[in-house]
Amino acid sequence: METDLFLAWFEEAARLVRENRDRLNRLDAAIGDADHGTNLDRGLTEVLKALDDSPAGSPAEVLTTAGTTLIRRVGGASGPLYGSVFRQMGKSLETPVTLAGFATAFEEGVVAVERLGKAALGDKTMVDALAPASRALALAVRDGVGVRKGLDQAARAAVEGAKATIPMQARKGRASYLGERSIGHEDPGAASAALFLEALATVAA
Amino acid sequence: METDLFLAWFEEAARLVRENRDRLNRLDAAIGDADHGTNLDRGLTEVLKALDDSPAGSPAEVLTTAGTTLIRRVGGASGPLYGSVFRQMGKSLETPVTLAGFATAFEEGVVAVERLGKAALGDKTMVDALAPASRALALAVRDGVGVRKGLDQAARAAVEGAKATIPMQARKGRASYLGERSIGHEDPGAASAALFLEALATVAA
Amino acid sequence: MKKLINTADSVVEDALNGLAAAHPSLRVRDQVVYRAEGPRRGKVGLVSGGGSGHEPLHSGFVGHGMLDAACPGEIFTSPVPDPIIEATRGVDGGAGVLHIVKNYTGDVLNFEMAAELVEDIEVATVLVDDDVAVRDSLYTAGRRGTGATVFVEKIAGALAEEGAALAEVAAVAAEVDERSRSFGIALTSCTAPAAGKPTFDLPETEVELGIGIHGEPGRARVPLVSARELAGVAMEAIHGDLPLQGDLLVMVNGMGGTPLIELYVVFAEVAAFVKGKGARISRSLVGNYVTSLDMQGFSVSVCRVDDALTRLWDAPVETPALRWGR
Amino acid sequence: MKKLINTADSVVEDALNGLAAAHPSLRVRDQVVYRAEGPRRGKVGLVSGGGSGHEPLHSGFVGHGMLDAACPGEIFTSPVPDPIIEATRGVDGGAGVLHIVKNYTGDVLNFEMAAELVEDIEVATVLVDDDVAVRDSLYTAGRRGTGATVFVEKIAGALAEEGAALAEVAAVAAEVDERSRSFGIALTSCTAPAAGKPTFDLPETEVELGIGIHGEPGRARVPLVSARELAGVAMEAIHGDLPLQGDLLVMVNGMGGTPLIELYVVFAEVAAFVKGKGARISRSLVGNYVTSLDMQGFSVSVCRVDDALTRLWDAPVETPALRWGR
Ligand SMILES: Nc1ncnc2c1ncn2[C@@H]1O[C@H](COP(=O)(O)OP(=O)(O)O)[C@@H](O)[C@H]1O
Ligand SMILES: Nc1ncnc2c1ncn2[C@@H]1O[C@H](COP(=O)(O)OP(=O)(O)O)[C@@H](O)[C@H]1O
Ligand SMILES: [Mg+2]
Ligand SMILES: [Mg+2]
Ligand SMILES: [Mg+2]
Ligand SMILES: [Mg+2]
Repeated sequence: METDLFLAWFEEAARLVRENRDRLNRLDAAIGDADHGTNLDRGLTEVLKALDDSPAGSPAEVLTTAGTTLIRRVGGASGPLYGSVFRQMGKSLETPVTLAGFATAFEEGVVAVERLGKAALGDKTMVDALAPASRALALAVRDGVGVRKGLDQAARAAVEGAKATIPMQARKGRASYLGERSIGHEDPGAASAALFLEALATVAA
Repeated sequence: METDLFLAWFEEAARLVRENRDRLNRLDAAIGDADHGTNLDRGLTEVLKALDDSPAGSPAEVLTTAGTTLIRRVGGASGPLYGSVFRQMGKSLETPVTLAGFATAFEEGVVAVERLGKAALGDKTMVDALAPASRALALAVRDGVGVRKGLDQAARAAVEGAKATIPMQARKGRASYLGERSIGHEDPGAASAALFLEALATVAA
Repeated sequence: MKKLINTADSVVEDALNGLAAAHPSLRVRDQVVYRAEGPRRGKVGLVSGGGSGHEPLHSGFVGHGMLDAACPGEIFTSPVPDPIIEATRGVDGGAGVLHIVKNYTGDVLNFEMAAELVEDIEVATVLVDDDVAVRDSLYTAGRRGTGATVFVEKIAGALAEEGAALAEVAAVAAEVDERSRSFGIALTSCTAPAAGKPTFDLPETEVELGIGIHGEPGRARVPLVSARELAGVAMEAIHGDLPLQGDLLVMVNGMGGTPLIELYVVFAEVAAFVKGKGARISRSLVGNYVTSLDMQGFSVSVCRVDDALTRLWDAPVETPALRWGR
Repeated sequence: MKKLINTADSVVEDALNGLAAAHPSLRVRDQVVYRAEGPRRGKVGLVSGGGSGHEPLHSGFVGHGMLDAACPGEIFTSPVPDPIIEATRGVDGGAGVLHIVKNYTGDVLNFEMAAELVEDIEVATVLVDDDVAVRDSLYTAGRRGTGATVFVEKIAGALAEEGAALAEVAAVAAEVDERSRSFGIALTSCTAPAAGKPTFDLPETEVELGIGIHGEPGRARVPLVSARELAGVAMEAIHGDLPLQGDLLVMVNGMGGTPLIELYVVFAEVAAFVKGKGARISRSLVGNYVTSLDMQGFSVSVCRVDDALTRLWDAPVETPALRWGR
């Protein structure tokens, strides 16, 4: 997995988020404050700018720049959270990037979010999409399937994970304020996490 | 014209105003502040109370009590204006009350409003209903028609006078703030003045 | 209609109970709001009043350095003479009483009648008529009193506090009115509790220019444009009537339903406009001061102040809605 | 959507320009609002912040006796670490800096990150979490910070002004939070400029109970009843969590679109409720202090104060939104 793939990843993610901006805002309106799409859209636009201004020399650099930019430009809960995913991945990732190396770095990114957000599987957050994706990657590595197939399985797992948040009662973030009323809605952060993984699968396909 | 007739007049006027309260508010909403019906309704309810509490011994007393109560309870522009009409009438009226005597007192009441409000015919105010009614009464007296017919002609003149305010541009009161936009609406005060005269014609019939 | 009220008829009374409970510095009796400490011997008393629904005007301006009493009428309906008479007697410290009256037929007539009926107290009256949206001519009731009322009550109140005579206090009040102009714009109508529905319907894409403070429609209806353009309309109307020059006291006033963040957006545009005319904003207010129930919109009021008026504006004031210097 | 703005994206920036133009006592740089005079040697610096749309919170509370700096984020979105870091450095007088943070995941995370990144300055943090509408348990992000933020900023600010050490200022801030509870009710949703339409739809006849200040839906939806009953719901929720007794500092806060006259109607009911419980309102605020854009509704905040806290509440304060004693 080359630097260009990671650059393409964020371009595609930015495009997908822009396309789903209103949907993410609507999901956030139902159980939050209606700005998740706006926040991520703003953040990823800045990420592309940053990657333009200081061309990254390695996949790790791409991830670090992306993570730092999200932290510095998004605000809200998702900014620091997504920011630390990518920053942690950037720290852990070694070049050349194999699927195994990527899977390990991704897992460490997920752990970073869980730590920062004190969130666990089932709390109805982005973790519910990220963790299943991480497990899917691990299995793909174990089964020795190729990069394309592995990322594809990760994307599916993330989408399923996001859908699985619908019946959950939120225990973290704004949605938790609604108590039982948070049940029956997909978590916007889980939905956007799925978009990130779909974006990666697309550019790797 | 006996004391009971004047008492009946205000009872009927109160009923009519209550019935037309929303219409008067709507007329006032179009060119004013939507409270003329509420104001008069409140005022006439108080007038009936006052006439109950201290039974009037003469037509003049009925009018004075009514005028004073309107001034003391209505507020806004119409309170003092209607109040002075009736207070002035009370001052001028002599018992026994003939149509001629009533016509003279009524004219003096109208003059009192014109003075207090500095309003003239054509300014799109209650004067545009009151003044024609006064003239109708004077003619009725000259032609020697009876009380019933005289009051009936006065009521008609008042209604026509009120309708005639529709094409006028207001020169007094809130409606004048609207400039040309005041054209095309009936003046609420003229409309309520017509109700007063209709009430009198009804109880005299 | 969605309102935090008990009944439409009891709004004014209930709110006055809340006012009394919230402000130990005030005393409310028979629909009149007084300073708790009562009149000061030898000080000119200031009484204002008018329909309710414009809060904090007038009751929120009762206190040291401003009004001695306020007479709130029913919603959008001027008070009757009796409470005005009560208030005038209640605040008299032997130096006479100034009636500050917004120029509306109802307010003028009721204050006039009250003034006539208190022969034993010297009463002077100042009419506030600052709204440039109304053409002042033989063909109108004259200009409405709106935002400048705050300037008049504050500055006249400061001079009265210093012990000036009734004639002087009345004179400075009239001077402030002459030096002041206002213009208002509504994004939405207001809903009077008794009416239960908006006074006028305003489409999603239009605004009313030159509105008053009683939910009356304005002089014209135009498309909703940017804050910059709307502020420009208001400022041009004011500037066209009283050229902006020298030091200005400027108030960007919310109509009651407009959030503060939007008022600051407007103030930025007003400040830019003033700068463009070579004048200077020396003092300012941004917030809800002369409202029209839940109406969304704003008004701008400008007073061309000199050093004397600025000194009186800066003088200590301690009221629920305006407070500094103590 | 009808708003007094230029563009949805520039609202915060435009409003900050207006704020700077209106208040010479403030300095705005890089989306941070400072006291114009800068930090005072040896004084603990107070920094707060959060999403915009709650004006006058927080920038309206910057000034003598209260905050040293405010960091407004985008509308309803907590600020990013950079301006918080800037503000922390900008207000440091050598005695350390207190971060006053409303308990929302976004605010907590961004302030945390900022605090970690200024190793050279001692930073303490107090989380405000007063909203009893949220069950405080393992199953929520904990209670939201709402109205009590005003109490915390005022009282901690007063102690800092007296030269107290960071630990003491942080301690009193935490104490005020512990002694405070709030509950909010919405009559209408608010409309965020970026969204362009109401966050939630509320029928003409219903209200949302237990709302936050970001247009989030509340915990339940019930029919619109009288001000007395709604005030009762809010007060019962507070009293059930922190029994009302002794001296109380009470704020009846408007959500942005509710006229003052209605807030006074509510305050009258709140005062009656408190009296019924045998407690006493010793200090109070009625008005728009912690708003949610143009939302119609109110929140009640109560703090059980003792003499020490009351003295700090009464201490001089000079900010755009809260001013007395100077
Ligand atoms: N403690 C947490 N741990 C993990 N994810 C969280 C946490 N709190 C919130 N989130 C995620 O953040 C998303 C909301 O992001 P966003 O709307 O941009 O921020 P905000 O809630 O500040 O408006 C939620 O949908 C959820 O997935
Ligand atoms: N100067 C005036 N002279 C005569 N009548 C007037 C004058 N000003 C107002 N009116 C009458 O008063 C009516 C309005 O009364 P009302 O709505 O009760 O008072 P307000 O205008 O104070 O709300 C107008 O329709 C008009 O007929
Ligand atoms: Mg959100
Ligand atoms: Mg009217
Ligand atoms: Mg009226
Ligand atoms: Mg947010």
